[in-house]
Amino acid sequence: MSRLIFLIPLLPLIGAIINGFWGKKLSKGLSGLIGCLAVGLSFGLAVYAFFHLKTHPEIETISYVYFDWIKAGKFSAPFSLLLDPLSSLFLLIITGVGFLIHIYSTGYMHDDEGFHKFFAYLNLFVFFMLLLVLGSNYLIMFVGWEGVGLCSYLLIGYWFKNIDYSSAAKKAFVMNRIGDLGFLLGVFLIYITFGSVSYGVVFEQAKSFTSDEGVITCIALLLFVGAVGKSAQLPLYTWLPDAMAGPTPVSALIHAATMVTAGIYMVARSNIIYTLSPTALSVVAVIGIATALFAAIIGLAQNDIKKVLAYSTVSQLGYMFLALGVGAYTSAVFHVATHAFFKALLFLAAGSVIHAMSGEQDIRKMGGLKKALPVTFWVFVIGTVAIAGIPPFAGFFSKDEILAHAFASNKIYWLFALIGSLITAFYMFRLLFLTFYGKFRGTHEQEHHLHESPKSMTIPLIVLAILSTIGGFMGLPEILGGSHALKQFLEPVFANSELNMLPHHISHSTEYILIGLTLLCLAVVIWVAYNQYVRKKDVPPADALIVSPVHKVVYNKFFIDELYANVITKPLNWLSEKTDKYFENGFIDGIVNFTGRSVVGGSRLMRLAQQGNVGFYVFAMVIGIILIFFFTSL
Amino acid sequence: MLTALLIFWPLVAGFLVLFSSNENARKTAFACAILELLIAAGAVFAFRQNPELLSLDRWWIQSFGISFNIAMDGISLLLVLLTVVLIPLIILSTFDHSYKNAAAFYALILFMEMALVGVFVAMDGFLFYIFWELALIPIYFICLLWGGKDRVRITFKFFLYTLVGSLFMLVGFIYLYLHTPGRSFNLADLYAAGASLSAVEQSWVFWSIFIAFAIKMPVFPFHTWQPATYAESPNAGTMLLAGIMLKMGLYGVIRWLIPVVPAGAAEWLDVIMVLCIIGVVYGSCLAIIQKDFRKLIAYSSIAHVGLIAAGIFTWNAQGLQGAMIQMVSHGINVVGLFFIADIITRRTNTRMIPELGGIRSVAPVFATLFMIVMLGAVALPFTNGFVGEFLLLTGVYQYHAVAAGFAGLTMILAAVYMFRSYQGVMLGETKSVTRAFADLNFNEKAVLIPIVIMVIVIGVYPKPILDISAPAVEKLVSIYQMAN
Amino acid sequence: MKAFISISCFAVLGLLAEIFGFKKKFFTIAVVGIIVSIVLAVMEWSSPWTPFPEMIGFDHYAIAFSCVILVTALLWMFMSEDFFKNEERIIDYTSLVLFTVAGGMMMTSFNNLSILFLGLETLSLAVYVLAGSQKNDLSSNEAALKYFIMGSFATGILLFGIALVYGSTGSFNLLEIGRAVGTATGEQPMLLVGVLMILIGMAFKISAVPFHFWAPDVYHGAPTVITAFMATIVKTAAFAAFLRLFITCFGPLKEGWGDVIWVIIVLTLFVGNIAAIAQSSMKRMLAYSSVAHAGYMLLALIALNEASSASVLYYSFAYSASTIAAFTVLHVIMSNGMPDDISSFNGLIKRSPLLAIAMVIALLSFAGIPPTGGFFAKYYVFSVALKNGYTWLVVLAVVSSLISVYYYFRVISAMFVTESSLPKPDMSGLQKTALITSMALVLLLGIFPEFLVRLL
Amino acid sequence: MLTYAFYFLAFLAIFSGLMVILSKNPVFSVLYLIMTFFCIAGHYILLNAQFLAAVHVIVYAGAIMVLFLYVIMMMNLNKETEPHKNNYLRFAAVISGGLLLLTLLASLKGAVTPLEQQPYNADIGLIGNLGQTLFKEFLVPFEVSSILFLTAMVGAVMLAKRDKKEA
Amino acid sequence: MNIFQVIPLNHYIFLSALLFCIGVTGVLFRRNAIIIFMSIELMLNAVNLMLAAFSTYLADGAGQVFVFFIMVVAAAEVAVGLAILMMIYRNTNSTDINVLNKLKW
Repeated sequence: MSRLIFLIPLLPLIGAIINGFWGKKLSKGLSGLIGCLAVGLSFGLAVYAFFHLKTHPEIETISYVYFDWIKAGKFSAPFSLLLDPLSSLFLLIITGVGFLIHIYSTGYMHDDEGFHKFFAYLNLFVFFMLLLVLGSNYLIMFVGWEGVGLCSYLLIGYWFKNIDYSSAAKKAFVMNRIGDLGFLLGVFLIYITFGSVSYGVVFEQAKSFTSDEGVITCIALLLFVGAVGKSAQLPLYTWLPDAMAGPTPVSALIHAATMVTAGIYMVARSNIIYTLSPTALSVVAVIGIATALFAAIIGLAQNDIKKVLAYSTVSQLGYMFLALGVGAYTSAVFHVATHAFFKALLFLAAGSVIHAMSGEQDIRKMGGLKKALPVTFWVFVIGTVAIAGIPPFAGFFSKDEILAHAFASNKIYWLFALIGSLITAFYMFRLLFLTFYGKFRGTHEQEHHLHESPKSMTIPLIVLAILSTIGGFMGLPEILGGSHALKQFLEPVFANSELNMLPHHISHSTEYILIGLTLLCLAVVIWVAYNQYVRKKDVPPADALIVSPVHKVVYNKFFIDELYANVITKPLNWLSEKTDKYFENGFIDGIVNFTGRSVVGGSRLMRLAQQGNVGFYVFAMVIGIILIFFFTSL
Repeated sequence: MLTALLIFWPLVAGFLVLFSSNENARKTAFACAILELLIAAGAVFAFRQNPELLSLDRWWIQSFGISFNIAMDGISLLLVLLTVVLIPLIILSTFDHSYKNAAAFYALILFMEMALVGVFVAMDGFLFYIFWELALIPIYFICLLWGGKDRVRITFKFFLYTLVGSLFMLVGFIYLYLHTPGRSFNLADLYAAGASLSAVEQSWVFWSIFIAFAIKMPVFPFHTWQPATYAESPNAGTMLLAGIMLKMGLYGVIRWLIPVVPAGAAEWLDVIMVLCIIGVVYGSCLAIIQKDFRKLIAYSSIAHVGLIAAGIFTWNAQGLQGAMIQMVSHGINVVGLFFIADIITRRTNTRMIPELGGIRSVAPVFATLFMIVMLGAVALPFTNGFVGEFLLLTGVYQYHAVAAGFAGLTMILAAVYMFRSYQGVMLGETKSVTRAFADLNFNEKAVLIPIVIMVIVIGVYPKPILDISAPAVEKLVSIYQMAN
Repeated sequence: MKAFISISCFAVLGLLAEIFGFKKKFFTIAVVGIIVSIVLAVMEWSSPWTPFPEMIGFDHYAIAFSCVILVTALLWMFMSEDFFKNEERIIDYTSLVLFTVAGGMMMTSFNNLSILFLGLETLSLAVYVLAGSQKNDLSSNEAALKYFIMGSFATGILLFGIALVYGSTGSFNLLEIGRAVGTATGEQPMLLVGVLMILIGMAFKISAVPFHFWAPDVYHGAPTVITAFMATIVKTAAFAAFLRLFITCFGPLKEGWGDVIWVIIVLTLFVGNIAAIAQSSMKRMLAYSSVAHAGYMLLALIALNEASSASVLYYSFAYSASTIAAFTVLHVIMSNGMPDDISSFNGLIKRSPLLAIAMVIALLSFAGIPPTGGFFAKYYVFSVALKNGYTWLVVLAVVSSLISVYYYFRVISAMFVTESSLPKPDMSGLQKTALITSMALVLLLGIFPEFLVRLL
Repeated sequence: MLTYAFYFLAFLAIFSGLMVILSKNPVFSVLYLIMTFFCIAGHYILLNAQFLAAVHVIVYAGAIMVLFLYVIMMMNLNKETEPHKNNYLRFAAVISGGLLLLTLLASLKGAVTPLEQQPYNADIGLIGNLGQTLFKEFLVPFEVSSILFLTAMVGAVMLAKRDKKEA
Repeated sequence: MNIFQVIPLNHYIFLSALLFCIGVTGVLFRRNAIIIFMSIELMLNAVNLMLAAFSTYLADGAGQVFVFFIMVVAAAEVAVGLAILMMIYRNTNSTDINVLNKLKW
């Protein structure tokens, strides 16, 4: 039975293969059906697996070794899969949300000529993500890790005729690769330290290490570099906003169900290692909180509906890392789940808006869509409320848990996190208001064309909206009368870490105060946003009219992309070109050619010695004789 | 006997082709190469039964202790397989070209095959050297006669460069030979002779032999012949050079250098590692800025080979196994890439990336296959490149973490130059030269699809390949550990 | 010994031919004579017949080298068939050639310095004349004059050396000289000077730098076939003599002359190979290459161990065979009215594949690339020199042989790459035979060197 | 007495040798060369090599020099037609000749025959003795020198005679 | 009384060397081929003298026999040399060795 785990990732792969190779011959309907079915069946299996684990708490993990994948000397990395509560939860998110996105795509992409290709990529994406979470060793995880990078490349650059889009795709891949290198080095160090890359062996042995040993910190940090790349944290986050180049369902998939959560999964999976290294944990926390705040600030000034959402993702991922960094692994995973719901919802809703606006993404040209797109509007509201953290929507529970843990760990974390979440609330409501309230600011043609999206798109939206609404209850905390089902379910995975963690406990009363404070601030912020964008009908100025330098800097994302271009890309190109010209062709090859030329030149000179007069020849001969005698008689 | 057949059949076949008509030459050559592939399949079978079946030891020049000693262990077998698999593909890849004097062209390819197989199976130093040099002659003529504009100068440079190395290698071998107890060129005797030398002598011998291999691979800074040669040679020549011939150098290090003078290798390990890793970064950086697609592949090849060499020099099981599989993978990938370059050049008459673009929208099959081969080259997991690169980096990491860090930059840089070139060539809007770009025809598919299948199959299930070379690698590692 | 007698008799027979009027058949007779001599020489292998061991000893060394000379002579006769077309001179040419071969055989087999001297002079005088045999051609005249003046000058030096050696050892007999040298104690300036002068005389004959100046001019000016003759037979004989003398007699004195030879070798290798690069005349280029090859062969001499003679034997044979092949091609091209220039080789592969392939094989052999005889020859002398610890010398030799590749391959690319509208050269059957045989020899020597290696 | 004879003959030989190369007129050179030969013959007699002396005079003075003279006359060279080498070259020639002598002498100085001094034997120079050596020990070289002569003869004739066509 | 009681062998060696060097100088000094030939004869004679001296001092006849061979060779050489000279003279009307310097480089 347990060997059948492989079916879960295999089904999407089969879907990808069918659509990839024979998709052209299939009708669009069939193609979409195959794509959705592959993920849907996979989802079914994941549900089955989830309940299997749930009902058999005595089975902590199910794993199966299929074949030796890479084996050399003592190194061995079998192709084996592992199912435990953590991976089964991720399976549900991936396949579940993924399934909805697939269905949505059948509507969204209906007019695209590369329909089958799109589904092939989507399925492949899901496949690699499933592999990532199902692998029972770091190498299989790395396969998925890189695989999703590839799929993100394929999907971001889906409209390949646009060279900017393909550049964005390339950027995503390369940035990811930077992280992947860190990850890979971490894997090497794991192998050197533990003699294996299998989770079982590694975690078992890790227990024997004392806290904060250098090598453990190194491993943790190297792996974290991978996570930074994949989950778009500072300083490797710039690819994610650019990744908006892909079709909107892709963004939803990348941001919600796959890809970016990989970093969280990895850290959560390696929780024992991180727990052993407080240093690494603080790094994780600091990067997380910094990213959360930084991305949120950028999000304030963006006018592209997808960009705003993108920065919100970066920011939310920062929260998750903050949670991981303070040792609240469960909270992080919890936030992954709720974030998956509302972020998928938001993206798909945004997609619906864009669909309606015939591709327009600038919120300055929207407004007043409430009436034209009622379903979209309502789900978008739910999403916004959820991300802002208003009870009882999903985001509230997970985010509040993180804030509480941050508070317990370090008050400064908490403060920044709070500020970040307020900013988030502000720009999300700004987005909501600008898009759906006020008057329509687009062209006449667009206005005429406005329409609600088809069923295939709205149904997933509704499902996601429901999930965003109730999703938080799976982790209903004790103080609110729940039992935190999620925590109990994930208990076996984090058990060892929690033994090692110093318990951060804050009293229930403090927790109530914090919640109250947070909600109060939120209310103020939302009111401010409402005041500015609905009542004052303020619209962000056109790009050229931005005067305030602060605004300019924020609008231009702190010029980080330009910074990277000027500090890394351009100097590297410049250096390579100069190297090519002066060192490669000038120096090394110059030496080689010079040797050749000097020999030829020497030859031209030397032949002159043969000057034709026999007298001279005899003379040379005599000189030779004299020299010989001279030197031998010395 | 089977091994001898593997060596001599291409020779016979070469003459058959040479004396056939120009029209039939390519078909004859292809058939002969396929037959060679079948013989090699037989050899694999025999290898499974008993590797001894594949060895043959007869005196050749007895008074010099030179014997016609051929045998195959896993390492040899793997490279022979690579050779016999790639040669038919290379021949097939030329089907859309019409070469002048085709009979001579294909005959030279088959002669080349003979020499290459010989290099990989020779277990006698002198025999190895002979085949080593023999391999140079056909490729020289292939490049000289069917190459590009500047071919005379460039092929000559290539020839002389490689000859520099090999003559010093000969001196090194003679030196070792003179220190064998029974005056013999037998591999085992040379190992014994090498081990009996002092560390200083070993260093000298090490360098004299290493130069040859370093130039052939090529390792930075002995590489300047390579990009120009790859760019100017006819496509089949480049494929032979990059796909198989540079493996001679790597193979040489494994078989004829490190086990022979272990102390010398240990002495210079750090220097060599630095060179190899510089090569990785340097080759990648220069690949990034190349506008000529073939030169880009050439520089990428320098980077890849640098990594393989680094892995070999770490001399642990992971590094060596990684090197073995990466040699195979690199051979496959680079042949694929050069064939892709050839297809593009043939249709558009340019290999300059900035002049190209948008091919994907007119040739989707081509785009897909190109993508997969490229992924192999950037070592994406589940492609063949990854298995090798991962093991190599594991090996290098055991040598030094920082070395692995720098060597690992290849992952990033390879992604940069490969994706950049893919973007430049395939993506974007079509341009005037690419507008009428026809998708692949049958012959081209017949070359690329097997390559793509190998890329994926080896990536997903490399075990058969790793298993072939594993015992031989273990043995070599133990020799080295005993010596040092 | 029988071979020597027979070749001399055939040469004398030639002088009678004029009287008895079988001039026209004499070319054939000479060929038969050479073949007979080869057979006789081979038959003597197992039981050498040496009636005058004091003077001339046809031991294995001598027979082997004589065979090389005779076989080369045979091939040479085939290749230069048209040289003997001139009815008026056929006898002169043929008997001079046979006399030269006889002189060469003396040089391989002498046991006494007088035989060496006489053999050397027989050979030299005949070659002086042959070099000048195009009587109306100024180049040929110049070659003969230069060769003669320098040759007789070198003879004087050689004789001075012989006299000094005689003075210090009291004998002309090699064995006795060897004995005297071996037993002599203390400083022996006179002996050493004598040895050095002999060395210089011999170095002149083999055209080692700085005594090589005659070679490029003479090779260039002499008729092509005679150039081939000089590059093969004369060189082989000179080397055989040089080595025989030094192995038997002067080994113990190596301390005195070793360094001189060392320097001479380095100079020879580099001057020969570098100067050849800038040549456009093929003959001149091959002349310089011949100078350089003397340098490689000297490596075996300086090592002076038990393998030296075998290696020089092998080298001379391989080199002679390749040279014959190369010169046959050149001769065919030139006798088809094309000038002695690299450009005459342009596009040869299209015009005459056989010639081009033969030339490639010859050039590869010169450059020392397997599977040709030239490769194994180089390998052999390198290993001989390395055995005695001349590592740096071998390294320099390797470097110089890399330089040599430059000019050899220039010819190859001319033949294969450059287009040309020159006519197709044609050749006679015998020339074809010579070409194919020498090609086959070069390859066979490269692939199965064992036979020759084991002779000595 | 012998000492004086030696020095006298030596001086004369050197002087006439120098004059051979210094005389502007080739005929004088020939004559000086003949003189040198006679001096050397004198030395031979001093050395008790009478037969050698006789042969020497006959061969050199009688045959070789006549040949020289004959050629000079035939070419009508008995004038000072020779263009001079420029003085630098002459200077260099003398210098290098002198240097050669110097190095030779330097190398040979202190040269003593390593063999023990043989008892004086006045007979070796006699015909009988030489004949024994020549025809017993040196029979082969003697025979071989006939080949040499034949070669020289064929060669010289071939080169020197006019071709029929030209005539 | 015999010669080597009054004249040491060295004197003969030096005398021969001197004559030899005069011959060498002559070859270098002159451009007339005939004179050069004569200088070469002088060199050979120096050798002859030395051989004769050795022969006497060593009481060995071989040295003198060798002188005969040198004479043989000298005669033959002169014959060939003069033949070459005549051939050249016919073509160039000169015996100057530097007239013929077309072959160079």
